[in-house]
Amino acid sequence: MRAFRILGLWFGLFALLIAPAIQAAETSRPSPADSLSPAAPPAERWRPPTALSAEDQPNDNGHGIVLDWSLSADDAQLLSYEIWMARSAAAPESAWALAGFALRGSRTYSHQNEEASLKGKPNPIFVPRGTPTFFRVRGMADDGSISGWSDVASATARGNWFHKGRINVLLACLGLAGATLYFIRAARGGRKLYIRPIPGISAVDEAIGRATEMGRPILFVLGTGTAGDIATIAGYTVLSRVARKTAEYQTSLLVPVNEPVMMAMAQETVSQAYKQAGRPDLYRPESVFYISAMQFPYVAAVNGLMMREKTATNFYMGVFHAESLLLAEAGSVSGSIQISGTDQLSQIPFFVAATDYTLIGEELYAASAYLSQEPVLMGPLKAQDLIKVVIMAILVLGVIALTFSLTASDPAGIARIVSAVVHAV
Amino acid sequence: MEPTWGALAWQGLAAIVTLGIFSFLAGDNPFYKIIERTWVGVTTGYWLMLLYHTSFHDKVWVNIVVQHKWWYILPTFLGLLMWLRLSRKLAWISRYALAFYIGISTGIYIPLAFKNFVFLQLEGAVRPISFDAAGINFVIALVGLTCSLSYFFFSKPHTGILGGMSKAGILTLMIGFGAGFGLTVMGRVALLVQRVIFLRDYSVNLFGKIF
Amino acid sequence: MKRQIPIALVFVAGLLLVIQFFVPHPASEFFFTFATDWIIVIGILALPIGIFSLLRNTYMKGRSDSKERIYSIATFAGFFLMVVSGLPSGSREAGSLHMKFFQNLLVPAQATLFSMLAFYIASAAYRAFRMRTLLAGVLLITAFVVMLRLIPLPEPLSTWNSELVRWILAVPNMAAKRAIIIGVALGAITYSMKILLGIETAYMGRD
Amino acid sequence: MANGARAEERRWYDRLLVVDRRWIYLILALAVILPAIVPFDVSTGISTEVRRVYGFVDDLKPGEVVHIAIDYDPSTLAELHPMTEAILRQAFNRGARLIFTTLSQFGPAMAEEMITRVAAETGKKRGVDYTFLGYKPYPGITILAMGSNYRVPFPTDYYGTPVDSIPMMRDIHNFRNVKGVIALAGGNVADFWIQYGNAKYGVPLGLGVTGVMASDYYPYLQSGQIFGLIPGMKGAAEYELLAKRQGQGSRGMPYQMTTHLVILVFMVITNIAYLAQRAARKRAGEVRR
Repeated sequence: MRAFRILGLWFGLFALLIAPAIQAAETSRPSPADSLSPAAPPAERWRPPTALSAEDQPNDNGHGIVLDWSLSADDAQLLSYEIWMARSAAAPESAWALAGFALRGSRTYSHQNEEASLKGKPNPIFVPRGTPTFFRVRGMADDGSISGWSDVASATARGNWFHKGRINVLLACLGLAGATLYFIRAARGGRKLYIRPIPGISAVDEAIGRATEMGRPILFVLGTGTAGDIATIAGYTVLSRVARKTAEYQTSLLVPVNEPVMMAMAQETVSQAYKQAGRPDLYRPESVFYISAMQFPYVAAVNGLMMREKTATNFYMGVFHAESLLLAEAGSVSGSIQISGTDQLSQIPFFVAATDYTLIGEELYAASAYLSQEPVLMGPLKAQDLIKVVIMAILVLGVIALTFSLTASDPAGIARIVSAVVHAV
Repeated sequence: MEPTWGALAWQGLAAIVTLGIFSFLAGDNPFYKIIERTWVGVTTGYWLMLLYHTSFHDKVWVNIVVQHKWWYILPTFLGLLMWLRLSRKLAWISRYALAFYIGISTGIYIPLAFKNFVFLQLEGAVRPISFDAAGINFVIALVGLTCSLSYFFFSKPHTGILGGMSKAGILTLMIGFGAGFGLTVMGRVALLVQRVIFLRDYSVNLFGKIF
Repeated sequence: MKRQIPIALVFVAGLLLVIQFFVPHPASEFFFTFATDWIIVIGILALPIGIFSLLRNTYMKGRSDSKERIYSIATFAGFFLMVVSGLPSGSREAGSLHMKFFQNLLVPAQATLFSMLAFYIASAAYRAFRMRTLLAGVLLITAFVVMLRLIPLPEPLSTWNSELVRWILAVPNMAAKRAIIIGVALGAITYSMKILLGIETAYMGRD
Repeated sequence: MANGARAEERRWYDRLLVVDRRWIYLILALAVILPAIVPFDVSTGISTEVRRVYGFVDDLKPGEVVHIAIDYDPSTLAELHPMTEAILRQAFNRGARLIFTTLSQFGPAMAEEMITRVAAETGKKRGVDYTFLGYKPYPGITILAMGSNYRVPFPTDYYGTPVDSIPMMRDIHNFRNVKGVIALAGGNVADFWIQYGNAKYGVPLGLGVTGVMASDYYPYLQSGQIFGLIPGMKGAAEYELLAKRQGQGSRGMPYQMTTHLVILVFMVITNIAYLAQRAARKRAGEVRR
């Protein structure tokens, strides 16, 4: 997701700062055709690999071929196999290009290339879709001597409509979706669902109450992700709850954002929350405002805001990067109560250390269910826990099964683990 | 090499900015505030021009006007709908654009997260136990992982066995957080040292030029 | 009409992209690129409303409060300076006025704010790392041990310490990281499903 | 909290616990400025893994060939440049001949700058004492190919000179002709060197990596797949200490040491104060009861 944001800023930065480096790299890189041809014709000393066959590579977009062959009789003397390709079986020697290497002892190689041209010149190792590509293989030893050629094999690459290697993901998606729907139905049907308290979220109401007593505003930061990051969307949910409370208590709310689309979504969230609280008249669109799309000026401005507006309670919910601690420390200087939640692994330690309550990773997503206590929202949580049990079972059973399948062939292993444990103790 | 007055002036701007931002450590003050507000303005202008010259040009102008990929008119139209937010009455129309934005983002995320975060992590974690010190560490890590996962159970009260496991889990998590915190210091200090050295070099250059 | 259709659109767009993941065919690749471009294009075209929001707020502040005026002028000046200097097509080359401001204002400001984390880490360590509870103690001791590796210690303490740090990073730290990654992924996936199914629509106005 | 605040006099620990954080900033600032004003050396203990890389280079005889792979880019420059420089200087001074490559896309310009600078300072000639072959994509394949013959992936060097016409490369074909490879890597290129360079061709391999990466590579040290390891800026500082020539690694260490020390002392002080306060409150509580 973050790729979209990076496209803007980092592309520009890269172009400016590192363009000379790229250029140097580009000029130093000759085209593959001349880079991969050995200097002098080497001696042909070894017996060739045999029975070469080629097939369309499955599960791809139609630019890959899989080769299989039988080892050369001199495999032990070789270093590796060279895979060469051409557009026709009868192509002249100069039209063959080296497509890749496979180590001694390997019987298969898959070649994939999607770039039809390189710097204006046709790419000799490009695999076109729908027309046949021809391959041959030879062995090479470490002194540069080579084997004879294998026979030529050919295949036509085609695009596939289903990626068989992703069946596990498909099953996981269907499983989770099925479990989610099942538990939602069960919950609607009156099944009692439990949800464990999440400390940071139980503190929300109290924190809003405090701001009201002190007559100071509440600050809600949605982070520096994009509007479509799941963590940001989870942030809107908490924001919605906070906004409804501030509407009831008539406390003022400040939501500085760093992305225009995020601003639009946050405005929708807050205005609806005020409507639900029955105070649409109190809603001011200016309370959700854009500052800067770049991370650090945004932080500088929010830090200034905390100091000048003396915010009583700060929420940080969403995607955070290096700014986590910058915000949290400035907030603590201004004496605010702070509640944070993020899915960013590297920033959780700083939030844990510097804010009063932290929703650790997954807790941020569970917050919405806890806040509403609605069965429809709690059902999916149950499904999520179910998948977690499955994962833990896979972990433990998988390790045990793998270990036993190995120890079966190595009976001394059990004795060794015992002695190792004794040794360690 | 002797720096020119022009270069010194530009570096002087950089030095003033550096000091202005640092001054926030002493508390909010007008110096910081003026730097902060200028910075926000400059960034916004910079960002606008960056997107205009790169993204807008490449994704909208080139696609529609140069390459005649007329189907790019669709997202462009949706993007323009966002401008209706400036009107209180018509703001809701922009929800159509937001809907696509959210739908596409989440749709991409679901299978990718399963593949990259769940299956790849599982692949890394499921290994046979070897019968040596590394094997013992592996078992400890496995127990730590299982317990930490159980801390994130939401639909069961954390009592009994689950309670014990989740306690061990949060302990493991805390060790991880402590290590994360401790590891980061070195990189941040290196950045600070760079700033200090910049200021020192600048003052050396400046006074060298004056005297 | 105001909410049902957008929610249906979320579902359709999301489902199509989930399906896309399982289809390696070039047609599906084309669809993927096009879909991601939608996000980029919407993002770019939304920028003016963001800038409008910023400039309006800045203007209002400057008009209502004479003490704020000078700061508002600074924001406007910075903005127009960059826009005017950035309009010519050659303005993105090194050495242009536009890039000089980028290099000497934006970059140092960014680096300085980033480097202030060193101070904040110190103060966070002072305030937060107290042995209030067992958990706080564990956090504190781990951070202490990891930071200690940069302090010259007499042997064999130094070796012990580096062995310990290595173990912490490779074993419990790794376990914790994995657990959070898996947990976050599951939470986010379930959350995404709630979004697609129209259960979670706070961003569109229903809590 | 309320109990303590009601005490008539604020004791030392109470004051320490609510100290204005500007004092903390000030002390940290002093810790950063101090090494800039009063230079001093940090005598870090030298770990065996760094010592082994140093020993490898130190044992080189004039004319022996070492392959140095500069496989990082400007993003990890701060951590890896110091150790690269120290190794280059030492190897050149030993009279060894060096082959350089880079498998990192943004690496070539940065690597070239470093190589020509150090070569000029030690009076070494391109083509005679060293060769910079430049950059190739696909690290795995490139390493495999170099193992068979350097000329396969690099028919010419970085500057376009055919490798066959470079004097020092005349008798060098592949990894069998080099004494070893030292790979300075800022990413997973190090894995490729271990899997292909060492495991397949058996070339002796030493690694230099960033501090964060280091923990992933210690297992290879134990299994003997790499003969030595330099972890991050601290490793570079140790190396410079062995080489008895101060560089950026050891120059950065005093700052790191003072700041880390200050933070650690803060942690100790705050805990002593906290425990003292808690003990005092407990006592007060008991008395009242």
